[in-house]
Amino acid sequence: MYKWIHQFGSPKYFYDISLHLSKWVTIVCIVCFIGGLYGGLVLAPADYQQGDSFRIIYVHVPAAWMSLFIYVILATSGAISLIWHIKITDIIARVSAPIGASFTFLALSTGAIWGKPMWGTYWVWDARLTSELILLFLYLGYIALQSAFDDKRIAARAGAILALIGIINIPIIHYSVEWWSTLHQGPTITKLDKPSIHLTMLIPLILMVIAFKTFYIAIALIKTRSEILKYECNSSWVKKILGN
Amino acid sequence: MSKFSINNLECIRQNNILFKGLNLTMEDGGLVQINGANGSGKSSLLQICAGLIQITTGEVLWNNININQHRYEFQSNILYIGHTNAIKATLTAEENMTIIHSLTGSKSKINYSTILKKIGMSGMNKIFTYNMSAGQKRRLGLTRLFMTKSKLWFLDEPFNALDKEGKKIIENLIINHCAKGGITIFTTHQKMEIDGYPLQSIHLRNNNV
Amino acid sequence: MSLNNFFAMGGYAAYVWSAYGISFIVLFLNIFLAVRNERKTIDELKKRLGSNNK
Amino acid sequence: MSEYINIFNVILKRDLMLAFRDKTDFINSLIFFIIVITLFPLTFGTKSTIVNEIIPGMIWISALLATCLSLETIFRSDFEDGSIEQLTLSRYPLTLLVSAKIFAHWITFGMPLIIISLLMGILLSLSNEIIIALFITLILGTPILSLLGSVMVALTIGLRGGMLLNLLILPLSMPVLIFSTVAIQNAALNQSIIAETYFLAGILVLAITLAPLATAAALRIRLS
Repeated sequence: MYKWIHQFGSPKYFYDISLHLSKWVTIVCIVCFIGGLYGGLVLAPADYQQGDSFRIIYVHVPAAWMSLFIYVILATSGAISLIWHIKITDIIARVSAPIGASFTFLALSTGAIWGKPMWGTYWVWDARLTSELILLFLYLGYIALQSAFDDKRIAARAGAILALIGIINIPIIHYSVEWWSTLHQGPTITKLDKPSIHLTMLIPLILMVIAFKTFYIAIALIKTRSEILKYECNSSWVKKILGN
Repeated sequence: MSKFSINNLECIRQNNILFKGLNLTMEDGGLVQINGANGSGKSSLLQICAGLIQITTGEVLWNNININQHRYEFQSNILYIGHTNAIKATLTAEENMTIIHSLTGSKSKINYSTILKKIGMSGMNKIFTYNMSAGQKRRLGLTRLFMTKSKLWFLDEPFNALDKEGKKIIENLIINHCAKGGITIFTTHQKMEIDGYPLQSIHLRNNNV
Repeated sequence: MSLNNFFAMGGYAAYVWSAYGISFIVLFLNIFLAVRNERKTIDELKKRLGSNNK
Repeated sequence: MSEYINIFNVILKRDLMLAFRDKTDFINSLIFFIIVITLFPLTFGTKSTIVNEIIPGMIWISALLATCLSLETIFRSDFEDGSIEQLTLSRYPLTLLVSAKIFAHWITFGMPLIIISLLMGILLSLSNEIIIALFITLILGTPILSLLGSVMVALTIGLRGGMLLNLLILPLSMPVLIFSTVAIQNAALNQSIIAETYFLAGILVLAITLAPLATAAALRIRLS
């Protein structure tokens, strides 16, 4: 297994794979995106209670899911780069942090917009929105720490430690916010949760989640490739690529 | 019979290569001087040897085992003195020395006055460090050499801020240590007059050895 | 499903479309930054490469 | 084994001596704590009932801010005079030395905070249950802040941004703040605060086991 990771870790090998991979990933992303949007906005019937405003779910839930998913990727790639000293995972972590932060911001803003028709106010101290807000602070802390170092390698390792501490704290934060919010408002029936929706509403949601995931992979691959070029600028294969 | 060796060491600072493919093997009684212009990576090389800086290419071996495998066994055999002399300003000379002594982990009682006399600062036990001159602070930092029992010494510019007489004391100390079978690697940019002792020297120009 | 009915979104048009608007902006921003960064890196390295072997 | 306990005491004694000799940091953080507490009544006015309700929350937020300010002192002086290198390269595990330093920081900054906040509680005429709840949550909470904070200090020591440390610590200390203030509010309503205390104790045990390891790793990365 170690041989596979090390081989996968070599920048040149990763560069070639990523070129091949990103073609497919972008195709899947576009297809799912169009399918999900069409299904969500047009086909799915209006919700009996909230009418059409529930369609925001097709953007809010995938974004919220992606924000947590990318933080997990930060932590795991950090752990891998700490244990096996692989350069690729450093780059992947550093590159996916801004994407994760943008998804968290997206989840927050769509959640707030969805709150308006539901509760009449934009920002509501709902448990999920609050833990999403704290997750945004964790992201901003991670990005700020990464940019505070000038040596890229040390920045990646420091970020790895922060991400690992963060990942341990996320369940604690989530549970404490749940505890706190149920205490103050009582169990609000939040429509943010995935309501037990039947098929026609669920399929577009799954399509959108896949679309967001492939979108993240495609963007991360592009950024990783440019970072690899920057890293390996004095090695021969990069000169060959840049030559033509 | 212990052995300290480095294989094809490479150090990159802000992606310009300080040194590449550096090999070194030292047995008991070895003495190595690293000299080179400022910023040519002397201190980085020393810190890599001591295990302070983690490296990705090349390896540092103690008794043919990579130091990351047996870090604490390696660290109980080394003494590292950097540019800063790692003494606390608000403590007296003696308090600083008690802490240094307890960090070495040796049980034996140590008479601080004799050590201070040997280093040329006799009678300054109760003086606070912030009242001392730079040379005296450097000497207080170098009292570690008297209290340690580790075999491998890494000294970063041991002679700066030392007057003629201080330099003499430290040179004799290094020679005795190596004569008794110890290994010493030190950096200096002045020419060192250790006469009568075989001296390996590594000269670091900007990007090759 | 007539067109203007689609845009009206059962009276919640403002919220739904602003939410989707923000998400398109965020997604497009990600794409734009990634592509611009890649083009900038390649040009910069080409320039450095050109100056090296000249 | 006794060798390790001995070195733990030596480092602990050294740090307490250092803190005792140079008392400015110690006193500044306490004065800051009291000033922040007095800010709240100034803003809300003393007659309104709001102040009495939020006094415990106020004390806790001021304790959190005062700890954040004082965390820097754990490694700053060692980093400047280079003794952090001696600690890293000593024959003893860095985790042990670091936990001694964190414990010393908690004694010099955590305990006085608890004592003074109890005095402030009595001064501001809080009921006994609230003071007990305040005491329990602070006894469990401030070590967590010291432990979590020491990891962040080890990551950011010597970096340019001063605010970076607080940006990292505050999100991670939110659960502690939430459980403490909820416990105090329960105490105000004469309900039991056992649940929150268990939770805080759980987080404390997690922090005690993991934080020194993380701090040692962070220091090695920071020095390399």
